[in-house]
Amino acid sequence: MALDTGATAWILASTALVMLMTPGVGFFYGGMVRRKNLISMIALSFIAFALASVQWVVAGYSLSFGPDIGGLIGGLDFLGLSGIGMDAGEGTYPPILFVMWQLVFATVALAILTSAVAERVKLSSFLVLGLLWTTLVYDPLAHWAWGGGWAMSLGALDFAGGTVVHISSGFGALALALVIGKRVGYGEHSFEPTSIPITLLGAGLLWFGWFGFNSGSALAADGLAANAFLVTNTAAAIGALTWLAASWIHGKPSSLGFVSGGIAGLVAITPAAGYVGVPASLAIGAVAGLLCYGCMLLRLRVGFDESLDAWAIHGMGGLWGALATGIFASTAINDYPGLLEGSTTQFVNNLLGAVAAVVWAFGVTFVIAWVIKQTMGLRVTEEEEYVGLDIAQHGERAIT
Amino acid sequence: MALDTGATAWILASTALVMLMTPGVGFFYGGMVRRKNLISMIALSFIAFALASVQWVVAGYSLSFGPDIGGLIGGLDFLGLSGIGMDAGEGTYPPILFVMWQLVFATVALAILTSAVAERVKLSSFLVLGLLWTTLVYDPLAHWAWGGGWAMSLGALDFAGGTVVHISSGFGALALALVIGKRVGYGEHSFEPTSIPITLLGAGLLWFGWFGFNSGSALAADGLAANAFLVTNTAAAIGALTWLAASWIHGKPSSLGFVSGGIAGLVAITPAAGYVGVPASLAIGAVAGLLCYGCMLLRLRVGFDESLDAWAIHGMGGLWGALATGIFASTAINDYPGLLEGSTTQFVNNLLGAVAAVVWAFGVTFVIAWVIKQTMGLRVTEEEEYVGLDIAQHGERAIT
Amino acid sequence: MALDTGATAWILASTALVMLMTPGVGFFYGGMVRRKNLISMIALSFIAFALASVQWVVAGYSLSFGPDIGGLIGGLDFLGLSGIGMDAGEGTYPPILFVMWQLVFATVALAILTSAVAERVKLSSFLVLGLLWTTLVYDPLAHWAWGGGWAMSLGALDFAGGTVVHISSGFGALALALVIGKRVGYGEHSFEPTSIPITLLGAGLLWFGWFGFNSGSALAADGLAANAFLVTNTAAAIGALTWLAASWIHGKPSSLGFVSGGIAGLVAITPAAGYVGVPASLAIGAVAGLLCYGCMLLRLRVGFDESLDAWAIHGMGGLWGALATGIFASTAINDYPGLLEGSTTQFVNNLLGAVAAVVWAFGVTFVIAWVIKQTMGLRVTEEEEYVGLDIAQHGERAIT
Amino acid sequence: MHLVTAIIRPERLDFVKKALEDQGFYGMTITEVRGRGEQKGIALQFRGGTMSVDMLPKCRVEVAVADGLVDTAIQAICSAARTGKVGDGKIFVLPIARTVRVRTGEEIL
Amino acid sequence: MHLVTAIIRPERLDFVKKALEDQGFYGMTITEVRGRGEQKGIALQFRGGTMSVDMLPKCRVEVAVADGLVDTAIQAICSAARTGKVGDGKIFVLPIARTVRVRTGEEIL
Amino acid sequence: MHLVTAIIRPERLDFVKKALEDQGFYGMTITEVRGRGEQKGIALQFRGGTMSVDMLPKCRVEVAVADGLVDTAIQAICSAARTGKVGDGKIFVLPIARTVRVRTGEEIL
Ligand SMILES: Nc1ncnc2c1ncn2[C@@H]1O[C@H](COP(=O)(O)OP(=O)(O)O)[C@@H](O)[C@H]1O
Ligand SMILES: Nc1ncnc2c1ncn2[C@@H]1O[C@H](COP(=O)(O)OP(=O)(O)O)[C@@H](O)[C@H]1O
Ligand SMILES: Nc1ncnc2c1ncn2[C@@H]1O[C@H](COP(=O)(O)OP(=O)(O)O)[C@@H](O)[C@H]1O
Repeated sequence: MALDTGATAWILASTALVMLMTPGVGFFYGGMVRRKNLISMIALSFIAFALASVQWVVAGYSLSFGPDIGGLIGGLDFLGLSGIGMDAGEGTYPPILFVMWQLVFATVALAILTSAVAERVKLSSFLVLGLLWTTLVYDPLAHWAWGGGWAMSLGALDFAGGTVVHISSGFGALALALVIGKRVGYGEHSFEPTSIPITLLGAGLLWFGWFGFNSGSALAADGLAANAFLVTNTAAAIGALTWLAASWIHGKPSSLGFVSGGIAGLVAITPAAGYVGVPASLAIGAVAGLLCYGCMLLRLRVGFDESLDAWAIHGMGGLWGALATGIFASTAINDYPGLLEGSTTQFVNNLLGAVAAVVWAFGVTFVIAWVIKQTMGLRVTEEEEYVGLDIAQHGERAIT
Repeated sequence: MALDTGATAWILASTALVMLMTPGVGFFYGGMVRRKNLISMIALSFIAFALASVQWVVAGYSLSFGPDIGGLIGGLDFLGLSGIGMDAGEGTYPPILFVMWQLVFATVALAILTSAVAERVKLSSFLVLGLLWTTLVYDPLAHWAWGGGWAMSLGALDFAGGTVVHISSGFGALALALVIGKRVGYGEHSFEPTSIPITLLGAGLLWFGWFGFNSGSALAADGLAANAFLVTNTAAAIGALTWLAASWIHGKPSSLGFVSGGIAGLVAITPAAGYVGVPASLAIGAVAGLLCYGCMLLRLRVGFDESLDAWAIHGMGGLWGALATGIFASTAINDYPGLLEGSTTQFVNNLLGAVAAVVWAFGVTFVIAWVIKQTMGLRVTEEEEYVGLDIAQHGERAIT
Repeated sequence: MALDTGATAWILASTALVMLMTPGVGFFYGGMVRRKNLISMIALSFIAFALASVQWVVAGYSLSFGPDIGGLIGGLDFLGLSGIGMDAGEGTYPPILFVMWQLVFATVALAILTSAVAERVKLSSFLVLGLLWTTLVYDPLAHWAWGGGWAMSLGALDFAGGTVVHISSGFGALALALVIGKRVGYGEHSFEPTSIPITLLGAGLLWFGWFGFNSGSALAADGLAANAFLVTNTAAAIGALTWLAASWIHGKPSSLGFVSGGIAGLVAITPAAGYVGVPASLAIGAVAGLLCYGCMLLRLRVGFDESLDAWAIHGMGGLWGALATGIFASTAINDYPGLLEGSTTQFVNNLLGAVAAVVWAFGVTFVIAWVIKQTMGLRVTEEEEYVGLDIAQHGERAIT
Repeated sequence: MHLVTAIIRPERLDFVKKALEDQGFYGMTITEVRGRGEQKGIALQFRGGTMSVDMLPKCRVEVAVADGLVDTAIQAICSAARTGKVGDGKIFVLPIARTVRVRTGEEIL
Repeated sequence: MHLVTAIIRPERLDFVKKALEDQGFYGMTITEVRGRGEQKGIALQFRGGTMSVDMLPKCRVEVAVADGLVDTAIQAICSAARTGKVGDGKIFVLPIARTVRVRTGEEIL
Repeated sequence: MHLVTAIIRPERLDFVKKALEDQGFYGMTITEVRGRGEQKGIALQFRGGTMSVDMLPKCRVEVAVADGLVDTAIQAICSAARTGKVGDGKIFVLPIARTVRVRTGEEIL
């Protein structure tokens, strides 16, 4: 093999698409918070992007994809990207492109995590938290699944990051929200979202970028990439429709529910996109829409203020996706048979990979957050929270 | 021939670009309606996207591209995409990619149609309407022009969907607006657009996505794709400038007019993009800007509430584009000579294709809409219309 | 060599990405002006896009890339694109694609320039100004650096337009703002930005599109494109973080500052993206963030109303980038050694190229603007300025 | 002087403006408000949660008029704002103790 | 009649509405305002420049009530809007000279 | 007490705030409004249609002041809001029957 310019072109384009997801996350969440925190919410995603970008070229890539150390973490051989070449050599695309490609996954995971601290986080603390999280939670998980770590050796499948990106950020968000605590007034008075249209814009950008996320993960411009593209869209569409239907039964079918269902479908198909066909994607997406809707209701019933529902959608959607990959993986699409084709092993492997990721993401995030809380503090003062983070943290106002 | 990874990469990227047009349509129209219907208007495009996506993989693709039945419709051989492979075989790109590629055309057509029922449609009725429309109007038209139907056999040219997407949705919108009737208060008091900047955002996304629409329709990464890209942009630019000029004469040159002219140019060049060169694109775009502006004035004079002007811009722009393709098609660009190169046949074929599409789109849409109106009803109650669809249909508010 | 479909695919996709930067500029600046000028500010970018698009296919391409005349300008051989083929011939991509590719650079430069006349320009005057500017300022600079002009012969390096796009528009903006004069009330009362979230949206689109800008400038889908992609992102990220840090010291770290720093980094890496590696990009971006922040403070201290800071960010960032390219260019990335690898020549060449561009852009823009001011006038009346350009020039309002 | 304060339907604003103009009232101030009268509330939903929004957009039109012209203003507003359905609005007439023109600082009577 | 005009915290609006309903006051008009009382201002920054924003969002609730019910309305608002911290707001009671129902044109007393 | 209600140019708001502060008036409420006085209307266009918009953005500043301080407040506002051109605004002084502090429920005189 040698440089395949078509594959390279698609990876380049996909990288750009995935990059747009990070602002997309910002707008998606930004529209849901109160007006006084709109800028803050969007800015957190932008800052997450820059922070994880720098961390990645300095150390993150090496920790994730450096020579394996005990199945757990990559070595520091590629610190500062030393030794990563521009020449494809035996590969079909330049190694340096793989660095950039993986970078945008690390950034979007951190962006999703910001939802857990919405409307109450101290900016300085988030910078520290983000740096620690991407290093101690994301990088190991990326190594396990894709960088030659134990999960990869075991054979757990994660095509485009259901475990690495979504379980990590979703269960991380759960831990983080537990540690930081609910917003002042949560449960007492209602919190109106500042702008559903902004959320819809974010959702549109996410859906768009997700094609790069999943299809680009084929790292080729071929039938596998095309199939991933199609199943991604199908799972999203059916997920959106099932959430719409379910929420219609409970009351009015909100557009926010519709796009939440779409994202639930996108999350769930992420680990499976390279292993399943269209019929399976309908099943995966439909279950995701219903399951994540149910998880959100559960969270609401419990009265837990993880209100942008990263856990319900990314965490549980990612978990379902990991299991679904083990169930529906088909040799008609790729080399791996799943449970339905009789391979219990694949299912168990995926289960193990996912559960380990859940535990690691939850546990390590909890510890990081707890330590920061005890030392520099995680939250702004109650007065600042009242005034809103836009003014308190950024000195800006969303609407003059 | 065999898999061309470059072509595949460009089709993948183009598919993503075209997908973004559907939210683009939502924002474009959303900005023009009253604030109380902003979310509804955007959501209708998102819902159209999901609905047509699922219909397409289940049956739409087969109806459009299944084995031809009497020149009118495709057979059901590909129901649920059975038998569509990932392997390019003799082709230059994977067949499954073609499914996905065509899917995004079906979705955007339905999204454009939503404009006709703006601010008054019942969501449940739209779901039924959308399903019927994409099946009974869009799929046959796609089959006629591209799937081996009579228009294709005849030799009517439609490079990227001037007939299939724009005439269908534009004349469909005309019929639909006739059946559903004008909004309460239309003609009595003024309806202020909620946000021109949101419309400009939509227009920007549309213009961006249209490069995928037209250039991607080359289904190759070559000179034809490049030419399509360039003529697309040129027609849009000149269309925008001529509408600006024409409206300046009538009063103030609004930014809404400017982008409407751009879209008129984009619509008109759509069927022609693979057959004409840059000078012709200047003519096509300039005429489109003026013609569609005139059609809008006509609609206003008649006092007809098809107020987002899908008919004036997509319908009439598409019709002009179909004729223009017959006029300007040049062998310097592709194999087909047009009227200017002496081929009356080409012009007549395109005329026939376009007129048939006009009749089919108008007629069938009218019948579908009428039947729904008589059975489940098309509109919300007058009280709901007064409160606005955001609250009445979705339980949401655009601005808190 | 012959047509490389992968390279072609990436150039096609990159062209679309760069195109999106023009609306991006509109939203970026639009969010910063007062509400009464929001539509006008966005519209100016859209209009710049259409205007430069038409000029480019008619004459601009020929002036820039026609046969060299005395090192200064291209000949008129390609007027109306006559003789530009669709066939790649000996090249790796179609010549007509290069026309379209270069077009989007010309448009974004003009869009950046609009910032200098924000909230006070007469639309008709801008149309004339834009046409003259793109013809007399942009086209010659493009010819010098890329079209076979003297700077190219000399060996001044400008990978993706640090000089051609950013110095030209940044120093052009400086001259233009001098001629048009400050807004009524500037320095007396405060001017609140209408919407930081809109600015963040613009910034997100810019960052996204910039990957096409810089990576696409490799005109290939290879390691060089990948490296350009990565260094672009790295410089942007570190630029954003350094501006954030610097502004934090001065007060609150605004999100506007953060994205301004990101754009400063993007500007500065633009000329260097094909010649430097990741470590150098960290240095280039970090310096850009600090330098441009300092230039903005300087402008503020002087009380000069070039308030969207095209000069501080694009002008000075572009100048720094040109010099930085001469300093950090590395043979490990491309064939050119910079100052750090001992080549004083390269640094001097780049210095000459940049200084000449500064002088030309400033001088010619000044003259054009001055002539227009003396003849048809540049500004709206004071009353129109008070009412705002949205109503006065477009008959529209941003918020009902 | 009195401040005639009318809460009306936004879509009737143009008519009210016109009617006031016809009676020679040019100066006025408009505020976007939300209100409820006899109209029932509507329950909104946010991702499964519920919030109640029963406040529909209205326009507040304020016109300062000389004491003798209050009736004229009320009548102009009423006839232009009326649709005959619930939600047409209310007019509150507030007494003004003093009125001053900022530009000149002079008192207006 | 009197126009009971309360400037309250936006997040207490639902409670105030409820409290007024409980006392039989259905009609009301709400305006988004910004205000400051004893609260200190906050300095904002715009790309290095500074602007001062000390006006926090508040809700103005206006309820026209018959003269004998002013106290009831005040009490309902006070108890529902109160958090006990600075910024809870103020109530201004303005005399209304006349009240008219637009739909019917009739005077309300 | 009186409610001094000034309709001013938005760009003069900072000056008015400052001038009021200088006189010891801290509490105030601000509303974004649109208004017209002697200024002429402007016709807007929506895709060929026309709509008339003659309402320019203004700020309403409300300051409740003790009876003896009304003149001071008026003067502070006038001098700070004045540009000398049409559109500078109007001040309406409304009598307040009662004022209540929500936090404490106490009556303010
Ligand atoms: N008692 C009141 N106090 C304050 N505002 C009121 C009151 N009653 C009505 N309004 C305002 O007038 C608007 C229209 O009132 P509504 O009662 O619906 O009209 P109608 O008198 O025709 O029933 C309401 O939305 C509200 O803003
Ligand atoms: N003198 C005043 N004039 C006009 N509005 C006032 C005045 N005092 C307070 N307000 C309004 O009431 C709101 C709350 O007032 P504040 O003084 O903070 O409450 P508290 O009385 O508990 O100290 C302010 O934001 C402002 O809108
Ligand atoms: N009669 C009036 N009733 C209500 N508001 C008024 C009246 N006259 C003026 N205003 C308000 O004051 C603002 C400025 O008034 P304007 O007449 O332009 O100032 P000037 O007194 O300098 O001519 C208007 O935009 C409007 O909001």
